[in-house]
Amino acid sequence: MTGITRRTLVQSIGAAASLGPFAVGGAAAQAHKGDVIIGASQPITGIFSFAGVAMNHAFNDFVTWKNAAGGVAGRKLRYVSEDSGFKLDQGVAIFKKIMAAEKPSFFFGDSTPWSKAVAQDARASGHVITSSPSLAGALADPAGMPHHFVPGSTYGQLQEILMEYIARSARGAAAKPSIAYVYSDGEFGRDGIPAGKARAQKLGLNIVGEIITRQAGVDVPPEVAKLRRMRPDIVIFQGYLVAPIPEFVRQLREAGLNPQIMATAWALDRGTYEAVGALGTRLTGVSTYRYPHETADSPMMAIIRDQLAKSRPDFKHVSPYYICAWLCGMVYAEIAERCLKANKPLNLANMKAAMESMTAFDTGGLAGLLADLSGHQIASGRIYAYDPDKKTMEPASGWIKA
Amino acid sequence: MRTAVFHQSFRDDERLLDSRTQRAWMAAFLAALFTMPFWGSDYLLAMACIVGIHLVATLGLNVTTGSAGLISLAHAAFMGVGCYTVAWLARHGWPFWLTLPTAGALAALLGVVVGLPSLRVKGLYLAIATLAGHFVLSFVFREWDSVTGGVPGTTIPRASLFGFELRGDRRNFFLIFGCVVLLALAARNLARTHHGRAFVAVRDRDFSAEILGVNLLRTKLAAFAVGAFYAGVAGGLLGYFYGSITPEYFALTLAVFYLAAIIVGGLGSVLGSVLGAVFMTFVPEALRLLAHAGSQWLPGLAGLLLPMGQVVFGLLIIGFLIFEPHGLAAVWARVRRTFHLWPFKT
Amino acid sequence: MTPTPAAGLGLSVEGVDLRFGGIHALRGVSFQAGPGQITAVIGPNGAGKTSVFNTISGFYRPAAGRIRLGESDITTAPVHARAGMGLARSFQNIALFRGLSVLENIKLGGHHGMRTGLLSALAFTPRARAEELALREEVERRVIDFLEIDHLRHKPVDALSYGLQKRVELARALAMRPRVLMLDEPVAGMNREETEDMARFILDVQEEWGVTVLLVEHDMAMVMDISSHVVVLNFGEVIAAGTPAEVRRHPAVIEAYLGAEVHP
Amino acid sequence: MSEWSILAETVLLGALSGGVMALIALSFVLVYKGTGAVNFAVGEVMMLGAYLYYAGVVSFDLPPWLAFVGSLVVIMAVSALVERLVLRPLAGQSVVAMLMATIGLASIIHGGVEAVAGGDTYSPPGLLPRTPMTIGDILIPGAVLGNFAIAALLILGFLAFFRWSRAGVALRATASDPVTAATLGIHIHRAQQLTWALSGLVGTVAGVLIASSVGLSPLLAGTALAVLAAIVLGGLDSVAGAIVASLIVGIVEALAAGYLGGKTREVVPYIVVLVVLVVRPYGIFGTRAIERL
Repeated sequence: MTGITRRTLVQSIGAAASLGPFAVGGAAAQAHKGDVIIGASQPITGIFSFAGVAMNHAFNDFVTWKNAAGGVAGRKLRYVSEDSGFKLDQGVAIFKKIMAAEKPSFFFGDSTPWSKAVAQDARASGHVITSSPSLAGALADPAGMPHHFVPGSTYGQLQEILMEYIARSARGAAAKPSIAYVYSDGEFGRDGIPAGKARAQKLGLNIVGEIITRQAGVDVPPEVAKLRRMRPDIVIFQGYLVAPIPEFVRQLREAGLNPQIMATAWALDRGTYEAVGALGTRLTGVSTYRYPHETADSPMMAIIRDQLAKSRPDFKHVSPYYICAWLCGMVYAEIAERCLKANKPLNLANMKAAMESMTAFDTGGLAGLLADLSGHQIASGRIYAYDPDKKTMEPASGWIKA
Repeated sequence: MRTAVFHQSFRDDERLLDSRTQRAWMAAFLAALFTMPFWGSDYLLAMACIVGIHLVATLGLNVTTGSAGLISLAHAAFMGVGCYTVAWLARHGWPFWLTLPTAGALAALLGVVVGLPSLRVKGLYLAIATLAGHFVLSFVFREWDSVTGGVPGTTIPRASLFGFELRGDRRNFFLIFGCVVLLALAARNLARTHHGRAFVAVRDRDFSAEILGVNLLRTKLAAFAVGAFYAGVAGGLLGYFYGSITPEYFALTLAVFYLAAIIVGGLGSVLGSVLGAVFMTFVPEALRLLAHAGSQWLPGLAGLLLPMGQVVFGLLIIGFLIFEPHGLAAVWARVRRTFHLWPFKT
Repeated sequence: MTPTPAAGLGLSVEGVDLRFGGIHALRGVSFQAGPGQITAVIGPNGAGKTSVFNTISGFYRPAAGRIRLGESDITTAPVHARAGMGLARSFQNIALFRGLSVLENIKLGGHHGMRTGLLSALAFTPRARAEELALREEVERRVIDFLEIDHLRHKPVDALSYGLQKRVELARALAMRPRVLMLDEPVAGMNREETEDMARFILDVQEEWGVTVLLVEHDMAMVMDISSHVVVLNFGEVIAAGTPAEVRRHPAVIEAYLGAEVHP
Repeated sequence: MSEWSILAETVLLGALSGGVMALIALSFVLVYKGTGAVNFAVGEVMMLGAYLYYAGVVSFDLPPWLAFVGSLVVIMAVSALVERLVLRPLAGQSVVAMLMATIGLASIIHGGVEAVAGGDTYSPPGLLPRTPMTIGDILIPGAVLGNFAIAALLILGFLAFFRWSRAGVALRATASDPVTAATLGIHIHRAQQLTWALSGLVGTVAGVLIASSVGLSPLLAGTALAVLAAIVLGGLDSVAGAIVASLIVGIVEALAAGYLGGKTREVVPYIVVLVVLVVRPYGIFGTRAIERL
């Protein structure tokens, strides 16, 4: 059994084990009076499986931990999830199935198309708050999507925070640094670019060029040739998970260029910063969440580490997806707590009001500052830079609010 | 051997359902279908609506590729054209009974354009030409922001009939299956007329057909147009059902899904389209249920089985191609034949 | 009852030249098929018989020469339009459509005469239904009864014997309401009894419908028996033409078939 | 950099990337010429080969070159098996059936790889040193040069194999007329199996080259579809056509990306395909299929 297969099988078996009892057993398990149910349509399989498996684990572990700590205002949390295979048809069908069978108060989906496709039914049901790993700006919209919130900063805000940091760190320098954008031709890539460019212009930063590529199988050399002509001081990648970033960096260095390499959110996972670090380049970027090794400054991170030690000992790498899902679980629990404490039923109006009342929500350090969810998102983040000695991402700035 | 079926006139011989038992079965089936919203669970309804939408598109592809033998990989793109047309028209206040036919007509027009190479090239070259059609249309979906909403996609206001909004699966169910029955009947009728015969003749030996008086130009383009019309209507129904759509939905894998459906179901027959669409939509579902049922005894099963969805999908295509080229329709016919004179021996 | 079709038309081939790259398949071929008569085109294998047929059908475009159907010049007419002008045809290696039943194959012959549009076909409007039933009536009366194949209607085509398939092909050609009927080796591979049946059908068609028949056939006995005019082709050239009796005695024909006489 | 050297650089980079595309095109054409079927699973076979190579390096700790050879051998065996189990039973069936069989095959390989290796992206080690080369102020990255060199070498090897070796001639004979080839004593089934194996080999080489430069993930298979545009341009049944056309499409894609923006990169080759299919329906070098009546 090859190395890569053993690790993946273990992961997926773990997922299945957690999936099995909850998905089927969930319905059969005797529902306690008024359990607070979190439904989910997770991309356990398909091209987004590494994120889906992590997020599914996170919700399971959060629910186990929260119930052990007394649940929510005396009620138990229950997590019911099924595999969407990252396909819209299946994801929507699962949403309808669990909504019918379990009447959940919270639902976590797998993508932007999913969030938009279930929006009208979710709102019509009047008893569910939805969320998803998508940081698309259109989803953080209290008026248009009253039932939905983004468990982090939107791509646009991440770009704005990045520009703020660039401007701030260049305050002393003679000339403002020139910036080049490289992003993928999809919503994941394009969504934040206009906001980033606008903020750059406001801050007097010079965007020397944009390179748009396919999502995968990118033909790097011609794009690097263009970058060579632009001579950027900073190259910001947006809309990629790992794939072409290391190759871009390798060919830039071979062409004698050594710009600062920046990225956002999901691209700041171990796969990327280690591959780029191996080339001697310090990946820098903005993330809404802290990294797992920062247990000192974040009590919640320590809790996560203990919970993992108990329930999932061989689960070594805690990715930003895991943190995002755990944080999302905390927001769900807090909304439920605020409603139940004021003994208001868990309907859309009350839950929306409760969420928007959470202007200084303590995330136990997962998201640095106290989170303000009135805008249906957590508009803050911090710059992290790769430390080749410690082989981890270390903070390189204070927490910035978008 | 069917007994007690004697026709006095050619009109009877040519009817679609030529015996009382057939008419009874069809009536029972339609009754069960149109009362499903009242006894079906939410989940069943959602799946039924998705199957209905895929069925309309499969019926169309079974005309273009099943009957006329013109391989089309652009079917998903035509569905996109239909969906975006409905989205745009619905936003300008058009009622659904006007947007759906218009969407179908526009998709049919594009079907003719993409079908033009079919006059000069055949077989694999044609498949690649339609593949090119698919990518060009996908590019338009992603870039023409003002109409298609570009990469983030667009929303489609709910269909409404005289102000009565078609929201929720129950109301959409009737809209979808109203179209399914109408278009299935139309496809069945096509096979009874000279157009249907011309399609099959063009598929089997288009040179001989031409000498017998079949105008290849008009017949091949008609095959593309009808297929694209169905895809356009299916796209419109998809828009009303989901309420919002992004370009990623109309991927090449969807076109391959429909090709698999007509092959597994049965090339060239309406029954084949029905069986193919239902079967192929439920393969991932059946796999999920199997994985969950099995996960009690074999915890690892779900982890292994779920990603295997695509493997099973591929195995089905190859299995049917080798062992049952005429698809489920032939299996269905064999089963029906054994029960003709049930319980007596035929 | 639909009106009986108009009488047969004359078909004249005038100086037709046909080349495939280097091969000069037909050299200045000219002959006439008199209206309402049975004309046979004979010649050894590879003489160009099927090439002539394919050129008349429009499948090959001749380098020079003209083909006239009745008064109109159809040399450059589109292939599918010729059926509408009354030119019907059967094929040497049977070209029945496997996807269609016997009845549907025969109905396809009437395709060029149908006027129902695509939309009304989809809706199967009463007009479309009426036209289909009219075609069915005509095909039943004038072709299926005529060729005694009413027991084969709903059978799949490839389930039939070779002889029956040839007869269905003839039926399909007749369903085209032909004015000129081209038969490409209608009795090839048939036994004695089947050949006589087919010969009788061809004669009946010619007599009852007054259709011009152009026949390509190797069965000399049958050809000499039923045709009133024979054209002999060899290496793409017409080497003789005339009544069966004249052609039988023509030296060039004997030499082409039996090889040169060895003069003592 | 002057306008001219930008153009020269873009065209040169496009031609060089066309080299690897020529390998993929060769993989398509080999199967079409040998067995009359277009293998829509070339992308997946390419990806499978790259994964085998990566597994060889990571799990069995083999040096890159040994792992590479290992993956080639395994892929040839797999391809031969596929020909035996999937394609041979379908011999004689319609074009739609053959096409769909390979699409089914692609879906099996794609699902299988995703099930075992998941959706993550890996970066396998490169095979060649990556020293870049500069001509005037044009710079050619090492990876591109290395890939082109291997591709060119392999293609020349194939052309020689087809021209002079006995097996090569036998394959060409089977491709052009299987029946006659069989009568001359060529074992056509084994020849077709060899064609599939060689197609798998060529595909895997391209897969490893691309994976080691752009990263390995199931999405790698998608890059093969773009090559379809090339082989139509070159004509499905002509090896020389496929190679020349791949270079042309490589250049066209580079020019489109360079001057019209990255977004157009994917669609421009297909627009070229539509134009070619209408003007020269069987491609520049393809032979027009003669229909017997």
